[in-house]
Amino acid sequence: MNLDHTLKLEIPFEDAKQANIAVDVLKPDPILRPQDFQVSYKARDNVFVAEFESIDDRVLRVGVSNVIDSLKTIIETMDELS
Amino acid sequence: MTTVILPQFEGTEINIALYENVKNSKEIRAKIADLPYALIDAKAIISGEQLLSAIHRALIEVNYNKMRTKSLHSECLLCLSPTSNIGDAFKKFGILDNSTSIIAVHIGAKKEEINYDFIQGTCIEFTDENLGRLADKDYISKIYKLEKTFRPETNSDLSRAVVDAILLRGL
Amino acid sequence: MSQEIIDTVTQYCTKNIPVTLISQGAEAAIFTTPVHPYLQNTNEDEVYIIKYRPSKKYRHPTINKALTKHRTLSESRILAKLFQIKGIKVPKLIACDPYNGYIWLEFLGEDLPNGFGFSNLKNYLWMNATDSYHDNVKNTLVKVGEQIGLLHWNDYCHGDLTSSNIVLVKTESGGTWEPHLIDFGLSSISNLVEDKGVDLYVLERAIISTHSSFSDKYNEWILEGYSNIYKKHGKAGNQRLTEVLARFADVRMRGRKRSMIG
Amino acid sequence: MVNLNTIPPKNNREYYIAIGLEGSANKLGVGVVKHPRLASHQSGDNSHICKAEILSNIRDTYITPPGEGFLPRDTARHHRNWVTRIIKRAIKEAKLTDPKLDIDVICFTKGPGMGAPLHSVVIAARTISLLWDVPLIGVNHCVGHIEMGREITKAENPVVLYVSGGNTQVIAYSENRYRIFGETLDVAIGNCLDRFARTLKISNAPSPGYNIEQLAKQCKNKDRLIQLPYTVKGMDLSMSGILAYIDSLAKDLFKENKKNKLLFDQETGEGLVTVEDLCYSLQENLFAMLVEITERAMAHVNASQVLIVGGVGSNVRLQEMMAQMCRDRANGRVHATDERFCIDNGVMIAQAGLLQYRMGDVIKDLKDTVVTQKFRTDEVYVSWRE
Repeated sequence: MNLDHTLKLEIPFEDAKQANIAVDVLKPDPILRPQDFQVSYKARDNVFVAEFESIDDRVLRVGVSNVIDSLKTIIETMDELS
Repeated sequence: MTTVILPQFEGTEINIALYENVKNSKEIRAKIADLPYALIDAKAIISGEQLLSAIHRALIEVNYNKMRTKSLHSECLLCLSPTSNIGDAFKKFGILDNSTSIIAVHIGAKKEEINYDFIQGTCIEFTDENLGRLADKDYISKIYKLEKTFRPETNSDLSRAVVDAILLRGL
Repeated sequence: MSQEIIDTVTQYCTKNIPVTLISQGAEAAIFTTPVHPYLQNTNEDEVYIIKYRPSKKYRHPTINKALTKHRTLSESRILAKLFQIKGIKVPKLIACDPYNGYIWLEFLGEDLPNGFGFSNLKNYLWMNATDSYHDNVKNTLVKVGEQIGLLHWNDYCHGDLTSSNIVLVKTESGGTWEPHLIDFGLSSISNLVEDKGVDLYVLERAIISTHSSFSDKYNEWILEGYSNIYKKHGKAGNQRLTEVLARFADVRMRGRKRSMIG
Repeated sequence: MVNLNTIPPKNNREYYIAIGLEGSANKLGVGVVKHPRLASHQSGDNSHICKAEILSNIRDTYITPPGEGFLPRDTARHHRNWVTRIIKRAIKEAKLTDPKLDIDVICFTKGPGMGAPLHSVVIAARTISLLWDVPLIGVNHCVGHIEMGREITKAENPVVLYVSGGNTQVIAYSENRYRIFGETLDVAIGNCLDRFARTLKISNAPSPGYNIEQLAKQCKNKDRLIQLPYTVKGMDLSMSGILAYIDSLAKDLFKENKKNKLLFDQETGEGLVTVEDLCYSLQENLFAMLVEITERAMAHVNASQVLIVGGVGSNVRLQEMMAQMCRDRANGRVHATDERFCIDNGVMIAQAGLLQYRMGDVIKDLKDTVVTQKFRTDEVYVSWRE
């Protein structure tokens, strides 16, 4: 099946260092079903960019929502503990 | 006649007599309820070990568990048996009208107080040799339901298997 | 605790049956006595084993009672069953009191020469450590393997195979040793390859940990004897052997234990 | 030769500081621990006397309503909601002014445990590691319990009984591994108690096991034990059958199924058994099994000490039974820690992680921080012991 359901997420951070940290924190975890869902992270200056591809809406929604959950922790940690 | 005292139960004297060529089995059976003995058909006994292990077990049951029958003597017959059915034990180990060799066991009295006059036969020594001669080994294998594949090479192997069955009965 | 156990056993056995404590495990204490419970002892060197399972104070009395009875019986039952299997060598059961947790057994083995101690496999291998590859050692270990093979072939598992739970008895001709398995306290009837694999692994570990310098050869000989038994049963035997050995390798790989979830 | 001073403390200090993050089940814990750098640690096996100072030990437990267990997703959400706040409190309580400079190493639970909660915590751990430029160490949860227990009790080489919601193991050290001598073949002891508590619909606060323990204490028929299966297999044990059976008894009790002879007098219809009796019998039976396998392992490795760790380890009845067994075994000793350390916490992760760190073991690539639900105790190479 094609991974033709896609979403691109761009989140501006305070600076490039923070955006890069977000990328580094999210990158290590493996995708459970790579045939159904793919994600890539990168930082463009201070903007964090995540690109998602999936076989259907539902899988896409679940995957994106998990990443957003993690991002919330990352951002809160940066705010509170920098 | 042999007197045995088990070291663990020294207050209890056990007297055992072995008779062959017994002629009055039918008569004995008629009054068996009044005779304070365990009367056993010797064809079902391969060794002294077999009989004594059953007596030992009977004393353990009576001392540490409970008496299932009405006397130590009937308890002995039950303990000889591989099953817990008392009627069945009497049928397999008790004497029949045509029994010709008999073991009479008395538990709990002094040798001098016991008489075996009611048995008309030849009193012989209670030894493994005599027992082995009088025993019906096929009968024993059958009543103890030994493994079909188990082929005892010696009387002592057969005795060991039988002792195992006695120790484990009903447990 | 030991003294308490000795007192209990002494009281139970009465003064007519003197007892000597020879070992105390987690579950049972082992004593010897020169007195047979119901037969006249004709040989004054003869001794018998009394195995006693003490009640545990930490355990509720109801559980104690049920366990003592059940375990005493289960060990006796296994010994009785094994005796009727041709070729298997185990100690003879003499008497059993499941209400108080006692088993009387035949004493097997003897003292090894030159102070090497009792003739269990462990001491025997130590005695022969200077000449480990001797034919006699091989012969003995192959026979050990055969005993375990027979046990497993008949769907029994020992549950605690160590080199101290294998006792060597001198053959009547005197030249060689006949291995006997003892201590069936953890044994069970089982047709699971897993249980057999674990049995083999536990023994292999025991051999490696106590006789490490020669353990490779030792284990090889034990497996040779083990395989002999299975191979006697033709195609079916070979197939079951392959299954057991594969599982044994598997158990060894994961170090006995399956993977666990947190 | 073990040298616990392989890596020097930061900034030429004479002490190490580690922060530990734990969230493998329903407890979220963060703790800070301090080790002085001692000459006695230069050589020899002294990893149980680090003279550790606990600077803070903060915990928040996700508690579910009676009759409900905790699900991974909800637990992960709880941890995400609290993790930064708890870290902040732990640092504040430890009086660390600048974590970047003060902390030598950040320790987190790598596993075993529930995937989603573990993951939610490691995200925070990675973030602070990158923000502060402090190295990370992944810790095996079980090893964390063991090392904390050894440090608190000073038990040098005990047999360890690890009893929690997810684990039931008897462990002993040998040749640089904590080896599992016995374990559950099915459900864990804590899980068994939790599930029974759910059947009884009793409160999950502070923990279901604690409430079963309190009910068991109130049992008025202690001499009439309800017989349950006793399933010890060598050094392993099985509990699912016991749980199924006692569950069915509890259900019959609630339904007032008068046909059940064990629960109701067949003539008068009077109840014979109470919930308290069930709790008492369940505990007596399960704990007797645990103590028995522990004793077997002790006999096996010839040990005289026992250390009980894990949440169920704070049960006083279990400690009592274990103590009795140890007393009867030629003056053995039992060590148990109190609920601050028995129950999952961050300090234990910091303690085990710091030992690992001091031996020179740090994570160099964030790829190695991926958490794992399955992580056996004996997979860890225990470099800090002889």
